[in-house]
Amino acid sequence: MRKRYGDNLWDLLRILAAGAWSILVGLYITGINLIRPGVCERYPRRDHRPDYQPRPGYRGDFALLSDPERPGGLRCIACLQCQNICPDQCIHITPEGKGKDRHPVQFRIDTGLCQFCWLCVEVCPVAAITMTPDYETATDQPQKLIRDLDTLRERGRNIPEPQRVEPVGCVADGGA
Amino acid sequence: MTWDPTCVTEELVVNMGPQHPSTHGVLRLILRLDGERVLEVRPDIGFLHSSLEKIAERLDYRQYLPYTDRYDYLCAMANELAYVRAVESLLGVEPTPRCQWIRVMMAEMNRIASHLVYYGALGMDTGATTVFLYCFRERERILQLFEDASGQRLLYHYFRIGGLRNDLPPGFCEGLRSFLDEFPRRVAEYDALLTRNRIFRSRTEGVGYLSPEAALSYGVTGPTLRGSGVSYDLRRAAPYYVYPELEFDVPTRPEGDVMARHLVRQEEMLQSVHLLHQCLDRLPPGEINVKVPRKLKPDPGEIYVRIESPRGELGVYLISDGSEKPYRLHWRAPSFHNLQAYPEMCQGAYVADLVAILGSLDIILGDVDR
Amino acid sequence: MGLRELEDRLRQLPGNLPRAPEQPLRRWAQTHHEGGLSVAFINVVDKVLDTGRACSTWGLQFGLACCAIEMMAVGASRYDLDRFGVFFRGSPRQADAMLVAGTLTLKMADVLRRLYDQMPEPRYVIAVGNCAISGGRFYHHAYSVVRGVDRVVPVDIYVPGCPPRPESFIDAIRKLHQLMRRESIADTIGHGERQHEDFFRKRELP
Amino acid sequence: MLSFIANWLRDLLTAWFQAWHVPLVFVDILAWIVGGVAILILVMVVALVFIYLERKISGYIQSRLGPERVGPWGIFQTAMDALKLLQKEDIVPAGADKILHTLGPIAFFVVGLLGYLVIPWEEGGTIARMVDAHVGVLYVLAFGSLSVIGILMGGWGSNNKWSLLGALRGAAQMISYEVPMLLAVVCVVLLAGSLSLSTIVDQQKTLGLLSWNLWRPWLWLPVILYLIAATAEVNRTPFDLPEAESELVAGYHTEYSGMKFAFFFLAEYGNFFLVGLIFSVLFLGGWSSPFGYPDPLRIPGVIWLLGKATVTVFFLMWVRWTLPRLRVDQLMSLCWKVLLPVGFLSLLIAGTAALYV
Repeated sequence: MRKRYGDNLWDLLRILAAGAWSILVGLYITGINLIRPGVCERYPRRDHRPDYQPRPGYRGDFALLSDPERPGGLRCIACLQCQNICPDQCIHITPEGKGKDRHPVQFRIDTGLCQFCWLCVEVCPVAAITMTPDYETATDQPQKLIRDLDTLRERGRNIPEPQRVEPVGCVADGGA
Repeated sequence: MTWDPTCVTEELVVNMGPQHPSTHGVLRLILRLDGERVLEVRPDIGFLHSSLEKIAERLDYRQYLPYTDRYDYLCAMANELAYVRAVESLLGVEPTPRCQWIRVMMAEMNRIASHLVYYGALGMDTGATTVFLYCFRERERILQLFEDASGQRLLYHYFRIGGLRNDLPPGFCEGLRSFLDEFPRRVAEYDALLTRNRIFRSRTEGVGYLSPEAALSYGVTGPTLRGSGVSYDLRRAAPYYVYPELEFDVPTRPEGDVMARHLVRQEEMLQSVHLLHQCLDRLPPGEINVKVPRKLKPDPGEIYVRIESPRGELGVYLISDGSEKPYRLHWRAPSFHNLQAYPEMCQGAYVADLVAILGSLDIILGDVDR
Repeated sequence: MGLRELEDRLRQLPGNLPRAPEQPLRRWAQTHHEGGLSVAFINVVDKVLDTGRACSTWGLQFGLACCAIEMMAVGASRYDLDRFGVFFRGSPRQADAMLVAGTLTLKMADVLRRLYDQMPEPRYVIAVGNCAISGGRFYHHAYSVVRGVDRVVPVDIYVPGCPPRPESFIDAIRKLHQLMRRESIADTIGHGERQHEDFFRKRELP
Repeated sequence: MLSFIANWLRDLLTAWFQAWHVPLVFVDILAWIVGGVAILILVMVVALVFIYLERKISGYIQSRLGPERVGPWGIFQTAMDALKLLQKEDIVPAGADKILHTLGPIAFFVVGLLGYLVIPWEEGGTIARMVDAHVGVLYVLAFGSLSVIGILMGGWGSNNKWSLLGALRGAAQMISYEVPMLLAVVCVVLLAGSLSLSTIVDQQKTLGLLSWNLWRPWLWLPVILYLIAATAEVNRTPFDLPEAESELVAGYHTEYSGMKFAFFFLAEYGNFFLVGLIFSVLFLGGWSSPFGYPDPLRIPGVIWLLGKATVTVFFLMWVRWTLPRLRVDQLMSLCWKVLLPVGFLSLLIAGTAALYV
């Protein structure tokens, strides 16, 4: 049987004193946190803390990398591998041409369906599709969530290299 | 004043949830109350049943991997670990040593992150809002490391069958080390602010008692079981990967109340810090990926793989019929089994205790309902 | 009840029923006072009231799944939604915006609808994450998931992501504020229920 | 300053009324009305300011920032909240008792206002001066305990089980904690020998800071007792059981929307500030300057009073964001098993001190 507080006077006093002390300690801790600088990033203000941006590998909105020498101006060879592996079936490609000239005439990604799992980027044999750290994509119309070929091409225009995380490992003695 | 015989007391049937600030998601509890006393609790689950096990039968082994994150979303790495281990065992693939170390590291980091959410949520449930925000403040640092490594903050899809998405990015180990150096101090802070607080102690001590026998018979695992005095941790009982080489304690408390489970989780966070220090010290160089065939077609057979997730024994039961897709996949959900013991813990509790006990179980509805 | 029937039923819930846009206030002003001054007065009132709504949006704590964890993270120290005057209330009666964060299952759908009905006008819905937008990863495979909360309640803002970053969360709330600032009291007063196609035609994000 | 304005107004009105041959009774009536409206405005403003401060302070304690986007440092945030609540739909749930549902917040708000009437804002600056001269302390306590009626009305009238639970918790809690609060105040009354709040302040003004009741060791127990009981009276953590968010969704105001909810919210902070005011009157020297009497800095007494009350309120906010919540049975046993005996003990000590010191 557990003792209830109030069983005897001495215990009661001891518990009260310890309780009061624990409350004071708590007040002290919240007090120092009151003075300590906060960790808030104040998001829309870009000047406040520049490193708030997502990390380079962040899986955000899609882009198709461009290659001016190919038909359609894209690296994409419309091999449909990304369309096939996508577990959400959110990629739809209409290919055109044969052999080396094969390229997509329509490339739709429904970002309202995608789960940003990166499988399409991994499976791409020519590293044509990628994800950008772009996240300000909230919209009032669900139709606007579907990215078509032009949007994807426009987005990928500024990305010179496929964004893959470099396999620079840290090891026990060297890197760490 | 005389006693009026026509005046009778009535039992109150209250519906708690599925939308309630402290049911930790979409759990519905049907309560029968006598004033503030709880006479009966009946959990009603299934509000988050998203047919994850059925989906596994429609997708191939590789495509299902991102879905495992969504299953118990607080410890995505642990789910991935369980699933990847199951598929690899079916395929007969052994990951490289570096890959194993990194997987263990990630699982332990995720354990800390998950326990921090638990810690904050229990504080929130007992009315101490501030602890919740402190816990999330520290958790953000882990999430940032995860984001560096995997490109996502919550649902990582970092493990692959036969390896990892990529090696650890530069600066990861330094970031982790600085976090690990600071974190025990922060835990001490929470300890003083919440755990040692007299009010919190009186709210949690002796509340929600679960005897070891009952716990075992309900199939309760994880910190909830260890809070009842049964020292059972799969990292020790059925070690996998590099756990045999690491040294750590399995914190156990005999009391079996909310406070015991709370202290077990608090101690586990510190043990995870200890484990992560060892991982960082001993992380071997080398390859991270093993070559696996492009089309995964394991031989027909079945396998049950279990790991210690932050919530308990997380098992994957996988049957292959030799095709590209699993024939059947079943998750042994720790939260589901832990929740079964909940009505028993609530015997004679007050309404306020109900919330604290549920918080101490640390259930995730994605895990319960699948 | 099979899946198809249930989905059809959900589609026919009042949220999607067409309804003629009513603007009793503005109509009154135009008919009784020959436009002009009273319309200008309504415009000023609009500005003030819109500012009030846009500066103080209390959210309904409606976490369903993974996105709910990110929702808690947005409310926490690093992102702090309180800066925008957003804080979460447990009771739908005191909420302005419902943030539907996570997978909506068929079993949960009528609870969501009931909560929406319990919220006082003017009310708003943000669908957070792809599960809430379209069912997301469960759209093609799952038998128990509603394919988008806009089949149950009218949605104002869609936030893609799985789960969305806290920043895109904040971005969504700022876009909702933009929408609110485009509203007119003449549109909101007198509506028992807004019809969402009409609603979107009236005010769109730039 | 206040009394200066009041006297000037009174003189002006008296002169006019004499010129127009109006009975001078109306001057008093008019003065009462003006005072009442001033109090109403003050309470509204104070409540808005303190909701803002609460959010800001909780923000900083939780290493956040709190509101910052509306106006400089977000100071107009709560005004915007009020503006928004004004335009929200007012819902009366089906099956609710419509009259009680409407009366609840109003009763709560009005009762909260009435306590302000006897606060001595500065020397001779009480609105209900005659009440204060006789039974000021009693009046405050009486109306403080009435606020439970508003909560009970609201919770019962909502026809919601959570509201009902919250309301009943509130009733039990507020009635119980009246007793230790009364005992704490009686200790001060014993030493002052008067039930008038103005007299209690007058006795603490002579030496400034040094003559505050707070520094008398035999009043330390009442100080603690009062702070605890007052926190429970205004339903704040660790005693926020009637609206315990994690247990009872939003407690007694679960079903309230729009302006009715705003009334609850405003009155809660109004009561909260009243507690701070009474604490500073009883123990911190009220309107008197901490640097002696008369004030060497010549700062109006009302500023000192508001400042002292703000400090008290800040302390209680700090406590709120630190502590978890008690459970119902613990709340009751704390009241009846701990605070009540301590109250009698402190009464004994204060009585002895009144005799021999």
